[in-house]
Amino acid sequence: MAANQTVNKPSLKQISLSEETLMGLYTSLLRVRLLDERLRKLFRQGRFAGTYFSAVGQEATTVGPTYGLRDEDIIGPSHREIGAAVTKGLTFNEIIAQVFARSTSPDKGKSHPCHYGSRPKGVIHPASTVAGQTVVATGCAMAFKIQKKDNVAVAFFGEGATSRGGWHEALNYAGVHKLPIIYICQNNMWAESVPSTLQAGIDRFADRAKAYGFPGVTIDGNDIVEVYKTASEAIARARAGQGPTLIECLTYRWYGHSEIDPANYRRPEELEEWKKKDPVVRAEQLMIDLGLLTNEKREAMVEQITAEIEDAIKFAEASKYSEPEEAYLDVYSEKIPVRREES
Amino acid sequence: MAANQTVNKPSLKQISLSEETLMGLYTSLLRVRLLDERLRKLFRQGRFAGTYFSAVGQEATTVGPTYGLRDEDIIGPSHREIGAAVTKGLTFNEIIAQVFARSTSPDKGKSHPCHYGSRPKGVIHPASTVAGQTVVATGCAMAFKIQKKDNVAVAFFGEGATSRGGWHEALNYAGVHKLPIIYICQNNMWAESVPSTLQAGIDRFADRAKAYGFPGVTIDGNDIVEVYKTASEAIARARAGQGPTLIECLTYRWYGHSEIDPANYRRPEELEEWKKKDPVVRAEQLMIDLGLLTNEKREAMVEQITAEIEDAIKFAEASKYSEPEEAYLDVYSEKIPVRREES
Amino acid sequence: MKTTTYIEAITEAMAEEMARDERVFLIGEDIGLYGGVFKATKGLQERFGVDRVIDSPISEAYIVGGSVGAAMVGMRPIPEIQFADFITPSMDQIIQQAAKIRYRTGGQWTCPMTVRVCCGGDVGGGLYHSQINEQWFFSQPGLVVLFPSTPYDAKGLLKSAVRGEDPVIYFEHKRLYRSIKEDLPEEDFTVPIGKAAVRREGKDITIVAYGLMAHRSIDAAKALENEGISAEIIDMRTLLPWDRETIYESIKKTSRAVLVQENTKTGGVMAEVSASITEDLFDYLDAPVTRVCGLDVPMLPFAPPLEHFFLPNADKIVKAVKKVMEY
Amino acid sequence: MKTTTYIEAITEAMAEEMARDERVFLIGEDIGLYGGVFKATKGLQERFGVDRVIDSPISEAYIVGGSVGAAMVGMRPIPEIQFADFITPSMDQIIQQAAKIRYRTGGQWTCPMTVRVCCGGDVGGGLYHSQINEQWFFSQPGLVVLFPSTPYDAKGLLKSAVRGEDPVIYFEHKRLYRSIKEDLPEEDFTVPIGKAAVRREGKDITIVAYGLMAHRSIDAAKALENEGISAEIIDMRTLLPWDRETIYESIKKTSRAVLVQENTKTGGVMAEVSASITEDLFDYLDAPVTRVCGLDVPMLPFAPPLEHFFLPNADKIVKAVKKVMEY
Ligand SMILES: Cc1ncc(C[n+]2csc(CCOP(=O)(O)OP(=O)(O)O)c2C)c(N)n1
Ligand SMILES: Cc1ncc(C[n+]2csc(CCOP(=O)(O)OP(=O)(O)O)c2C)c(N)n1
Ligand SMILES: [Mg+2]
Ligand SMILES: [Mg+2]
Repeated sequence: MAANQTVNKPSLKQISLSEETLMGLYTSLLRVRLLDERLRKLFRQGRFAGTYFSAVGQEATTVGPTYGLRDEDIIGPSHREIGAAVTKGLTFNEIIAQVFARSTSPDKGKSHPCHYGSRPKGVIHPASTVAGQTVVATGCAMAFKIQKKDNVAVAFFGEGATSRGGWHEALNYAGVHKLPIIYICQNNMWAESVPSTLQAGIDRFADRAKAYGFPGVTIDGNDIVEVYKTASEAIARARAGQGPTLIECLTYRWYGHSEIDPANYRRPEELEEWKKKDPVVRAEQLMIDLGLLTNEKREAMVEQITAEIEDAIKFAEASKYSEPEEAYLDVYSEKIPVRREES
Repeated sequence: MAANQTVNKPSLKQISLSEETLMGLYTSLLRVRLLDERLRKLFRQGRFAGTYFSAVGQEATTVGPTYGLRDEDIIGPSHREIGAAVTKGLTFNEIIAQVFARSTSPDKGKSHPCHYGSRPKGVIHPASTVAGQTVVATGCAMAFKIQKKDNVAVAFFGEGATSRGGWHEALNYAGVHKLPIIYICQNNMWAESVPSTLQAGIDRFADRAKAYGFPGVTIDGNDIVEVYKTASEAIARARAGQGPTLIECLTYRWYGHSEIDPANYRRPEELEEWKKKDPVVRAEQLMIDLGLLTNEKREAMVEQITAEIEDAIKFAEASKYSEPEEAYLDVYSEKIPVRREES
Repeated sequence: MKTTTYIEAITEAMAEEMARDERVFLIGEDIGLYGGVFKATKGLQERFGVDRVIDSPISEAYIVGGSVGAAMVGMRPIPEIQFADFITPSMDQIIQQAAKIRYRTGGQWTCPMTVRVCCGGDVGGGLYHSQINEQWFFSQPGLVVLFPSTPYDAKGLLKSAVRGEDPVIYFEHKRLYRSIKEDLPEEDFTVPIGKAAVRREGKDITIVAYGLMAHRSIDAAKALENEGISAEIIDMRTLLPWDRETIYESIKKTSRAVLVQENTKTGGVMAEVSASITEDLFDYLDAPVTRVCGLDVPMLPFAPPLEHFFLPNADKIVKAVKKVMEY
Repeated sequence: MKTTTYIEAITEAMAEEMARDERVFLIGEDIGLYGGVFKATKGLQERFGVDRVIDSPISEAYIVGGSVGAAMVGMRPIPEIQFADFITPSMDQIIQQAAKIRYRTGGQWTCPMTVRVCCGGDVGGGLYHSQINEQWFFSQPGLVVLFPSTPYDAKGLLKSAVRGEDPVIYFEHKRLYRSIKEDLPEEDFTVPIGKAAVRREGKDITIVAYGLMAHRSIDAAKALENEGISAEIIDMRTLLPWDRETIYESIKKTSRAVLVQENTKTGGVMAEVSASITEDLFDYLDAPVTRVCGLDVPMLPFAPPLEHFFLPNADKIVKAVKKVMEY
């Protein structure tokens, strides 16, 4: 490859990120991609129930803003943020036990396969209402401000979520009180079958920040370096008490809204265009160009991650479902009794 | 007064409004002011129950956008839009019967003294939820578009209402579909006791239109000519299928949020400043300067309007309350029976 | 006659009403080209155009609130709530606007709107794709609440709703969409609002249910027959205003009642039915009116054993009936 | 001991809890300098600062949803809903977030939050300043629903709520704010969640009520005494989970029950109480459990004759009791 190293190649200095950070980001992207593709397959094979929301194609938008957060920082994800969950520290065991709805899952099988969360890792288990966790994560940021902590909250949502009233109320509040929160809009052009042109009368969803008095920027969401740097700066500003940022990441989901959606409403060429901008391939190329990765190293990484995933699948499939009676648990704290039906 | 007619005086041509329009606007302002002050007094005398939301000081913001609308155009008011109700054609009898909650009121005493409305006149009787009628009025505009009618809807609300989720959802929808609707934000600097600085992290509420892709303008809400002209242009654009406009009218309410609020949270100087910009006095001065009004004519108008108001008070006080059993009426159409308790 | 599934009956009702009345239009998420997440609106946008089958932004408050406004100026909107779980953001528009517009305006304004709400469990939907919240609307005078269990009723009640003058919350149970078929007349028909259906005559006990539970109750009745117990099954169909006469008639005959409800027990519709029966028919009762309901935990947990444990089913109904018969 | 009104008891509970626990904070509309539209938070912003007594924008969804988030990371928020009528825009946050956060996360996250909701009629508030919507929350497992009727309970229950680990909907009745006074101990006290109070002992009939209706029931009991009928009055205080033991104890003794509810009858809390009594105590009953409730029309019309006609009162309760006694 040495012959290819011309002056046009990027250097670490130009990028101004450390080797460690770049490798960390790339590793996260790869882990997320491999896990996501594997889960898709599992679902299609009927190995788990419910449905599955793939985020393949969007990985940089969730890995970038999450990488390097503290456990005490809180993320408020939606349904398509497996990348954020993995990067924030959920284990494959936790995630796969979740999709299999087993008792070993963080939610013990109560909620839904795609509702990954973890209190120790600072990941709110989502409720399904679109933009629900945008509101709740803003409340976490409000608490950090009252507590005078320099933690931040990061809320993830699609461009479709910006149409919701709760979303507006949260961002408005964050603007008034300059809360330590970063809003990551993954504009993947579609909300289920509805194109972004029917979602809002504007071209740039980042413009919505103008209604709240804090910065909004639109970036290439498939460029992990741009996403990471933009988010890091916003996070630093938030920690310093300088308020929220709305970051619109332009991206695209490769597959259907969920695995049961053939996504016939899209033009095939649109997908082909976006596949050329694959965020994982682009990161890979960058790493190779920087001399931080070789094909061999990559293969070894794939092999190791794949093995981890297969172990986690075994773990999950070997795990039991919660017992029927456990339906009565975790409704209230112990102080409040739950009424059980005679059986 | 002839000696005062210097070149600095406005001319009808400069203003480019007809005599008739100017007199119509002025008459509406005067009718609204006199009625509002009279109702305040009635409430303070304990002559009617509930409460009263005075809009004295804000008259131009409601009269301007309403003047000249058709009966089929719909307005969606909130709690402080007596001016719009009067200008759109509700009679003093209707309004005063409403504040007295009598059976002769359009709502038959069911809702609340300040919820003036009339179907024949195209005024939605408000529900109290702030921004409630913004959503509903947007739905009226949606219907006009489907029906291919060139009617418009005009929604009135305070700056406080712009914090509500429903408000956002409505304006977002209107932006996508370029609905024939005009949004009039009466920014009177306060939402009950909360200053506009705690309501939003922006200086100009008109900027919120940037999130929806249609024009937003901020104007002097106490200048009837500016309000009327700005609204008329927006209405013309809406009728022509060119979509919504958000008009922020800077104004001030002279009295408390309602008559039971002493408004201690405001600085007295703030009120004094704004009293100098009294929209009725300014309109009066303009009319005098234009030679369309004299003090004698004004007095005669006041006398006549006052007499009308006093007649309406008599009418209302002579009207009966609805009979107790009428509580069962108008829950459903006749097809659906209401269950009555034995008595 | 044409064999029609529950969901096809809904689609047909909309198509026919749209064809006969240009005031009827649809608004909701993914209802256009996509035809709705369950395909209830399949083909309707192609047929009636984008102005009458509107793909809304994700804005439940607007979907309902905008429909209220449209209804007030002469339209007949059928807004769709994709899952009952997501009706919460539109509560204000339903309760404060739709339900009260006639009342608060002395009858001047009305709201002929039919909110279609896709609901119900036993589909592996978990906490946020299984909910039913009929009890909130059931307790709001001014609303009509419908809950069909058969293709015939689904079609006939939807038509009655669209042709009516009142705001209607129309629950459709996703478990029934494709599992229930029936031969429907080719000609136009409606099913009256406010009338329950006797699904099966019986003399020993009255079982009252609606939605999916009407079917579970019929299964239970079949099993009970083998044990010599003759159960009369009443399907409420309209929840508000509910049909006291039909239910009371039956109980006067059987003297015993079991009430079946899929939703969480406490504060549900069947509490009202039970309380009313007691108030009005105390002397007729030979045993306590007994409910079989979803558990008093959030409706409903995802994992199959938990979902199964939560939901009422034929076994649980049979058991309750026997207990009441032995009383 | 200190003579304290119902609203003062609420203010004191908040002040004392804020003083003893810095995690407690308030958020709501006009609660700061203004002290709340009814003055329940008077003086608290001066004392505890703008960070802990927050004047919110008009954003009920955020007021509640933001509080949920704050509670999840260690705070003890007390959001205020200015009027129960305006709780509708926050339904999603209450039902889908607060009530289910513990359940949906296998107990990992919790939501110790107390939503204060100012509610109730008989104040000339009309359709949009009189509502109570306790039934929506009563039917949602995961929530605690409180409804005090006395200054002692108002203070003690609010403290229990704030110190607890569960999301609480705390209804305070605006008609009671200044009309009810009581001597309260100077020292700290709490009232346990889940326990009803016997307000008056009696042997002939049990009257169950809460909120303003607890007082109307006591008035009725006094009137009944003159006619030789001894009524036991039970004030539920906690609606969810409600105290079966205390109510059942009483009915086992009296064999008769009248249930009083201010809200619209159909689908209300008392439907559940009635249905449960019938299910569990059928053999004890000498007469049908009978409800006295608000009418089945939107709660509630403004004009005084209409408001009066809508609301239950002592006369209506007396009448119902006599009818049950004569059964
Ligand atoms: C309030 C609400 N309405 C509808 C849904 C159903 N739904 C789930 S995801 C989705 C589309 C979301 O689009 P977007 O926010 O752009 O996120 P994406 O799926 O593209 O990642 C919809 C409509 C929901 N979960 N919540
Ligand atoms: C959803 C909702 N929350 C709270 C209230 C109580 N409330 C009535 S008017 C008002 C202030 C409104 O302020 P703004 O929109 O600026 O209008 P203004 O009163 O200044 O004309 C409030 C908080 C309400 N009616 N609805
Ligand atoms: Mg999207
Ligand atoms: Mg204002």
